[in-house]
Amino acid sequence: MTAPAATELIEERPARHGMLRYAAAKVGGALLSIAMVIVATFFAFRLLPGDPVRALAQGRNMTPEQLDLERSRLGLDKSLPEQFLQFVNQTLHFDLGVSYEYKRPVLDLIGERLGATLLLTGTALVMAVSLGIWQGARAGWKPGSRFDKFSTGVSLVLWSVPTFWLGLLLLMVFAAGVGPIPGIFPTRGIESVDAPDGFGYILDVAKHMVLPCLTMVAVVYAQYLLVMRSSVLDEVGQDYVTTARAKGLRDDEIRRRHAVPNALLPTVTLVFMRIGFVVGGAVTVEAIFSWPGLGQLFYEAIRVPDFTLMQGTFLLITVSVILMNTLADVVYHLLDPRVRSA
Amino acid sequence: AEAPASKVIRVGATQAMDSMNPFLAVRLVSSSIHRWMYGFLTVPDPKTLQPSADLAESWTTSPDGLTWTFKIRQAKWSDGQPITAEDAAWTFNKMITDDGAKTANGPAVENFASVTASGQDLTIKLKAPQASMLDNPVPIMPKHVWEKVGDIAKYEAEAYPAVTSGPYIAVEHKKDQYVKLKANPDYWRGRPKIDELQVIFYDNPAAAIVGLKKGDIDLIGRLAPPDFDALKGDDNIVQWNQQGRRATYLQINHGATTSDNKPIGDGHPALKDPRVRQALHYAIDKQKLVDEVQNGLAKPADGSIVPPMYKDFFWEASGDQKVGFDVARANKILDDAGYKLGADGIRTMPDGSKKLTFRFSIHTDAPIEEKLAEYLTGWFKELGITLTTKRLDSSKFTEETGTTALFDIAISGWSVNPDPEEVLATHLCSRRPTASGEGGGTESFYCDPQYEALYQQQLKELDRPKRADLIKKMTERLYTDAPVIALYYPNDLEGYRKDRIASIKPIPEENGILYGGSGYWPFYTLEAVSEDGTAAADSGSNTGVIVGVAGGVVVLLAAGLFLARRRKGVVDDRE
Amino acid sequence: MSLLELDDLSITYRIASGEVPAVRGVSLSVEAGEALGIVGESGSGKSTLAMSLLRLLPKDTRIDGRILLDGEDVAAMKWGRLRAVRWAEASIIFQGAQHGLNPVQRIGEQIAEPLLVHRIAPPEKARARVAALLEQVGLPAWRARSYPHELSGGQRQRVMIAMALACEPRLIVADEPTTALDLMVQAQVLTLIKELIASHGISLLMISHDLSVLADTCDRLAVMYAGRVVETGPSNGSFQHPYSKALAAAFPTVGDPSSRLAPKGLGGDQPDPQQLPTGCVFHPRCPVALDTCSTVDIELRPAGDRRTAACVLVLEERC
Amino acid sequence: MSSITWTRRRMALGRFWSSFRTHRAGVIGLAILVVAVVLALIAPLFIDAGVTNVVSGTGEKLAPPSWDDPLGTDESGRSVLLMVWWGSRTSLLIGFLAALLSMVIGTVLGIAAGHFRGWIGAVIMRITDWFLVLPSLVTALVLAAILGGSTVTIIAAIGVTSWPSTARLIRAQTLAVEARPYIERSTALGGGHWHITTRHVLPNVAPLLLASTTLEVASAIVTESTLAFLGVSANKTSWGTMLRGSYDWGAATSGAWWYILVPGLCIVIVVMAFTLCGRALESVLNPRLRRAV
Amino acid sequence: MLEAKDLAVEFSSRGRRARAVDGVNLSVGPGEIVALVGESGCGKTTLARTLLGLVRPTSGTVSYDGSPLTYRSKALKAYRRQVQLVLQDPMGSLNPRQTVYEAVAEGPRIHGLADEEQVVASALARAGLRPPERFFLRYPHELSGGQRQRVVIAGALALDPKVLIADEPVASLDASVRGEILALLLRLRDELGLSALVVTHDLGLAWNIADRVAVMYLGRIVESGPTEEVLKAPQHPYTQALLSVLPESPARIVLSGEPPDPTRIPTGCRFHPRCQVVAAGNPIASKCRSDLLPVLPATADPQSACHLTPKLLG
Ligand SMILES: Nc1ncnc2c1ncn2[C@@H]1O[C@H](COP(=O)(O)OP(=O)(O)OP(=O)(O)O)[C@@H](O)[C@H]1O
Ligand SMILES: Nc1ncnc2c1ncn2[C@@H]1O[C@H](COP(=O)(O)OP(=O)(O)OP(=O)(O)O)[C@@H](O)[C@H]1O
Ligand SMILES: [Mg+2]
Ligand SMILES: [Mg+2]
Repeated sequence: MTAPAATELIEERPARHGMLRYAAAKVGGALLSIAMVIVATFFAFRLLPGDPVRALAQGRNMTPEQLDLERSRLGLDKSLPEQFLQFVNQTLHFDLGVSYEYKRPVLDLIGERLGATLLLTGTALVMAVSLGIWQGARAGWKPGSRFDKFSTGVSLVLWSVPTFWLGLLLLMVFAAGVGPIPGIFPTRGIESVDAPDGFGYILDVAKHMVLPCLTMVAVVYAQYLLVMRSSVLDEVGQDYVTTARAKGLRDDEIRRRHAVPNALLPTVTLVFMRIGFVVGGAVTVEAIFSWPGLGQLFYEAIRVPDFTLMQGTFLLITVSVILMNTLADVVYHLLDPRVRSA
Repeated sequence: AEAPASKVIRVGATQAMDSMNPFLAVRLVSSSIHRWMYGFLTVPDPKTLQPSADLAESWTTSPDGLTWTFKIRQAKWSDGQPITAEDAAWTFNKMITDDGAKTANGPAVENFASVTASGQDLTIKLKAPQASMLDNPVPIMPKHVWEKVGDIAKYEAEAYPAVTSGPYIAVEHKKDQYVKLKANPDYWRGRPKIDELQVIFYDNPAAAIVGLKKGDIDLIGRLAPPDFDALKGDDNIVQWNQQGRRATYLQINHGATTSDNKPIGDGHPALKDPRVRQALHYAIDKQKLVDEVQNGLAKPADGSIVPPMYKDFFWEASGDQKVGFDVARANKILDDAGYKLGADGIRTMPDGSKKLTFRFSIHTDAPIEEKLAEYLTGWFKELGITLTTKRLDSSKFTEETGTTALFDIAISGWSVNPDPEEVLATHLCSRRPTASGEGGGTESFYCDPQYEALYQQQLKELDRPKRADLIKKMTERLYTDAPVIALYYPNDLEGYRKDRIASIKPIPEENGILYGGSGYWPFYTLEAVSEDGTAAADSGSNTGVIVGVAGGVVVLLAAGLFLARRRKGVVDDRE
Repeated sequence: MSLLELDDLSITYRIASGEVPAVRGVSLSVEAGEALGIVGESGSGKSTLAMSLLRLLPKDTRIDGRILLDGEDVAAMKWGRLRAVRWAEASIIFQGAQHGLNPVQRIGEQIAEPLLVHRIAPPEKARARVAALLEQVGLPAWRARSYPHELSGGQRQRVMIAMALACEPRLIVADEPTTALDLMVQAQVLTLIKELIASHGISLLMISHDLSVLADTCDRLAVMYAGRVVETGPSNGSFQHPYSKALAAAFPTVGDPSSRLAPKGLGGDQPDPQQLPTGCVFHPRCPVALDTCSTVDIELRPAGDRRTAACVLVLEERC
Repeated sequence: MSSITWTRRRMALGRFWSSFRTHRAGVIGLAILVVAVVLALIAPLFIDAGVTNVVSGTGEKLAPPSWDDPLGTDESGRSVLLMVWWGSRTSLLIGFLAALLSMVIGTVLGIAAGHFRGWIGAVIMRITDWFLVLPSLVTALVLAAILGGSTVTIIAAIGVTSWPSTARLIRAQTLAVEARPYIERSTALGGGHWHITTRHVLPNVAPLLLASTTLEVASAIVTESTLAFLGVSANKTSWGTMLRGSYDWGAATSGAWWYILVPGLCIVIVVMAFTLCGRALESVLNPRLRRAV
Repeated sequence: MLEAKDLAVEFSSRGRRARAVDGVNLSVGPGEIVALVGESGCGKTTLARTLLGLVRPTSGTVSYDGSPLTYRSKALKAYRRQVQLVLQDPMGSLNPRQTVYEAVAEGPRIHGLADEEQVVASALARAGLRPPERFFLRYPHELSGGQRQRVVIAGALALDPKVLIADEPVASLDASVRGEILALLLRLRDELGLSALVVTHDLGLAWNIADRVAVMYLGRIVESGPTEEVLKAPQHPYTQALLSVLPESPARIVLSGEPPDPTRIPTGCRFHPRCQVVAAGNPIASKCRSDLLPVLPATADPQSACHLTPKLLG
């Protein structure tokens, strides 16, 4: 009655090489993006008004010979295509030029401040993402509940607050102290001058991180909450959720085991896609709290303005954001079985 | 780690160190710190500000003023090596021979023909006589340490403890955060009275004020007027308000020319007319500017670019010469000069060719200049002159107001050294740029024979009172001819905690400044309030513990809440 | 005692614009080992009925009447008891096989999940059980490590069936298990269901809008229209209610000359559940409606041969 | 017939309004917006740019709120109330125009990327993705720094850096619309690219666009203030420049809380209002989210 | 009238080439209704779309009235006045933001027909929506499924086409409504002389309305002929299997496995891996595995592409 399962027998395991090709395409795309950044940076900064050599002099008196010397040292006496090639070549060799202000290689300056920025943005990002995802999952699971209304409301208010303003207020309230609130938090920096060693040092840094971190988290976490909320909301009505319920699972089990993993994956891409936003926030937060990081360096570069430094920081920030994105994309594809071999 | 009795003073700075290498550092904070660390040939006398002995015990000049011989003091570097003339000679020769080493103080050795040493004697031969020879701003570096450095231009000098000859030894530097200096026990004048001096960097001036009020820092200099006012009412804080070394003035494009006297730029023709400049001068209510822009913490300028702090050189207009705020008179001057008021309320050139519309160039990101512009615009409007504000970033600003002369009126200001020669030189013909835009450094594109002559005279005049007279004449010339119009001399505004700092001597000792002054005097003479050396550190670690505990509690509470909710979730199942 | 008994069951959804009576006074029963089919147009309340059996409807839905599962009132169960009943006593195969499975969980885990939740098997034994279940539905055991998207529609539906069998429930509810599937695959799945039901002695409640699917699989059929059962009877008899007749005519028999080049259908629109017509809800579309039909609502009445129908004409023929 | 069409349109609007009305937060947001916009528009009837003029600022410096100056004064004795009122014009203008710019760029590119598959779409997507990952504030800052500060450059800097998310949204929506069979039907009827994009795609993305523009205005206002704080501003009084002023003139340390709080709260309230309104619009207009509310 | 000759369509999917349509000859005569039946994924929709010029064939030609179709946009536009499309999902085929009037008027507007309102009214009336004015201003969501499908048909009729290609026109409709739409198609054929190609997987539908049936398997037509002959006396094992799973059939032949995918077309007879006759150990099975079958020509006579057919016939 039933014909033999011919196709069933010749069935083979799903192939995995699609992943490699995907990763290759993504990396290729990222390289293209980086190339675009380099080209755009070159031309944008060449459009700048003014003579970079004179800017380098910062108003000090220089003889024509000195100026010419500087010019040829910077390769500015060459034609535009030559300059471009030189720029690309240097950039590819991680030579981002010498800061006007500091007279030191931009890369060194960045290197010195990278750690602080990574510490701050990394911590803030992890906190914001976990807080946002946790609250978003709960809020989306029971839309319209008191928890939902409260957390969405709070996050929306914070979302509307300019970062620097919130930072200033927090500084004035919790570092300076207002009325009965003692100013227990430090006013600046990443560590005390007389920070103790060992565990005490960690505690000291943690104390310094509280306010800047809080500022960044407060402003940023709303978007994660909202994205997570709506993707969980999308899952709530799905048939597999009903199936899970019919299987006799508890409500929170369904949320944790089924809805959240499904909702998480699209959220994660968005998280990484908006990393640039967090980095942008770091510029103001670091300026307010005198945090010795990249954002502060960039802010300083803008105020001076120190164009090589600005250009270098911009390049670095952009390229690392692009790389993060690519990484996230690839990892996401590794993690999500739906797209893994599709 | 420190013994409990150690006396630590913390100084706040709203600028971070750009480099620990004195050959490269240009920021004020850096040169201050280097002044505390290294000896110079001479140092301004704390009372008179006249050059006095520092590393150079004594000196002689040859009659032609071209050869200077300094006798270097018998003292020791902080690592125990003796200080010799070799060190000084090495320092200067390095700057003469190595372009990288010129970055910070290049001009100071420009006039040097040769520098030689023998034992403790240092001989400097000049290309031309130089009156400011004794105000040499170059710190003397230990040759035995620095000669090992390969490329000075790339050297960060982050080796600690640093080898120094001044009152303090840098022992730690965290970039953008702080510098720690220890007292130099072997300092030849004697050990400073405190043990440690820390300089802490703030990005955010408001945070620095908070820091001072909280006791995170003990002293902060160079305050903006509002920040200074914010210190009012705190019993523990001394508000230090003294005449400053700075003048704020307007630079007027009165017909800019290049060094070969060709016109350059696009300045408004009306400004070539001294009467128009005069009228503008009359239309400025300097007192009001002082009150509103500087919160009253400045002195209206009735002189020119040399501030009253330098009593010897300060010149002030009086009587008829003095230009006061008098809009009616300003209008009359313009009327008389034939600048007729148009129907739209704007004056035109006597030949009717052009309206009197001036641009006012200021820096971006400079609130005080912004405010100044708003006031000037208001007053000039009453003269029938339109002023539009043009914001420029600093490189563009330097270029347009110093080289290409693409401006009408620009803001300007100069911090004047005890010897005002350099600021006076900025108004010399020779400082004008060449036709190709090279060179420069002029503050006004000024080129006046009378002024030039006076400058040459003072250069050669080694008798101080006579030289002072010449300098006063120069400033008078600037005042009356008005290529620049001085607005006010901002006060030096600082604050320090008297519960931490027992005494500090300003420079000059009478009504002087504390931070950013030339020489190390204030910070060498600094005395801490004794009993309370570690209070700040203690409270710091206490709050640390509090925060730690509080953080732990918060985490526990959150975890508890989470668990509670989960348990509740079991009950609160959904349908 | 019937395995499942619905007694005058009414289900009303509450939405912003008012109430939607999706099921109105349905009484049905499924005996042990019996296969009951429910057929009806889209929106007639079939899925609503199925979901109510395990109380899977939204919280604010109003349920009147009684649902007795093995004699126990589902509505009165405590949460713990309900969870224990779910899947262990009755399991559901949902309509869209592609959506009923969690896309990011391996199939094996999903099949094992009810085993673990109901503590039927410890984790180490669960794996063997999953393999056995997969084999039962004709899938190789290594498929347990696949993700749903790696399977075809028919295979996924087999997984759903395996999952439904996991706890060896006494009742399986299959809500349109083959609708999204292709003709041949549909035949495969139906054959499988039939075999499994027969070999395990499980009761089946199968829902479809396609009469031909049910006719073959079920012993008895119930036809629903606008939230009502309008006819019940053995699956091999001929229909009495005009709606059932129209439904049957819509699926022509290939080779039957009467339907060649003469498609038959029913005019008019389905009623809006929020504005049901008066009297017999079918009367606006009924080809044989009488005047009284617009005023008199007809209950199910016997129509011979273990058959009941809710139509005036049925009664008249009988009498 | 056109009158009937009009009636139908009005009914559709009525339906839209009645479902919008159920979003309480959205209605509150809308009310605030209307008040803010009306106030900004009528400001010239009562005050003029003179309120921002320092020479005529007569009050005491940094005076706390009083009867004369209900929200206190700033560092030059100008009334903070009048300043925020006048400044709202610049803030809102920048917000609206930047959002408009970003919307136009985003829509054109988004529809093009979604409609033209193949290399055109791929290239546009590449560019979009590239702009999307650029840290927008940093880029805007660099752009504004390069172009120099003025209202136009600020608008351009914000607009040019904020369009990619709109473009992505529009592209996704275009793809969704183009996957619908009625596009196929339209092609089968003989419709070309222009017909399909303007007749089918655009009307279908328009509502979502409205919602996203509303949200965009909110973020443009915040970005303007951040740029102002970082020293790049239009030469006019706006809420951002006021905040910068309060920072520059030590309002925080001198305890002039009104000078910091008032412009900041204005931003928060208006941005919040835009956000609420935009979210409500989104959930009314986007069926995918509709069931969620 | 409408004729496909050696039509082949390839897609590249995931780096592999999928031959969705792999050599099809098919014609639709004037006033004829042809049903194209087959399992999911066998290429029915692709074929229909290719016939409309929505997809360009990899090889082969589509010709209308004897002249081959060219793919310049002008020629396509003209062609599409003659040949029209009706899709499976009437809700999806109507733009939810357009009224019925706008939806029906879209074709006339694109082609710039005069007297738009008149054209729309008559098209609606012919599609059985009477009086047409009552429907002008309705939106799709205010209509029932059957009415929507009528609007779609009216939209096609507004251009006065000669051929209608209907891709699963009733698959998404409720059983009770389905008869009505099919009746409408028959009536249009009778009244307007419209030809139609109806794509479906439902053999009952073919029986209901088609004059001719073509059975498709994996991109090829494997059997075709007059409806009565194909459905009552199927020659190809595949057609036999399809018919056997209908409820009324006495013995079921349930083919196992899924329809194979068009990226990997088996050699020989493309049906052989699933063929019940091959599986039963028919002696010529080896031939089925290796020997290619000819492509069936576009004739109206009953024919089937199977190595067994001559024997079975004989
Ligand atoms: N969650 C709900 N809220 C409100 N009304 C609902 C809900 N679910 C279903 N309905 C309505 O209840 C009626 C019955 O729906 P149900 O899903 O039970 O029909 P069905 O017979 O399963 O239809 P189908 O064959 O299309 O699956 C319909 O009118 C539907 O619109
Ligand atoms: N645009 C496309 N790109 C790639 N592959 C396609 C495309 N369209 C169709 N195919 C493939 O071509 C094959 C035939 O598809 P088609 O839609 O024509 O089948 P069908 O017979 O209409 O199926 P159904 O009954 O499910 O509608 C399928 O395997 C499908 O995956
Ligand atoms: Mg259903
Ligand atoms: Mg199809």
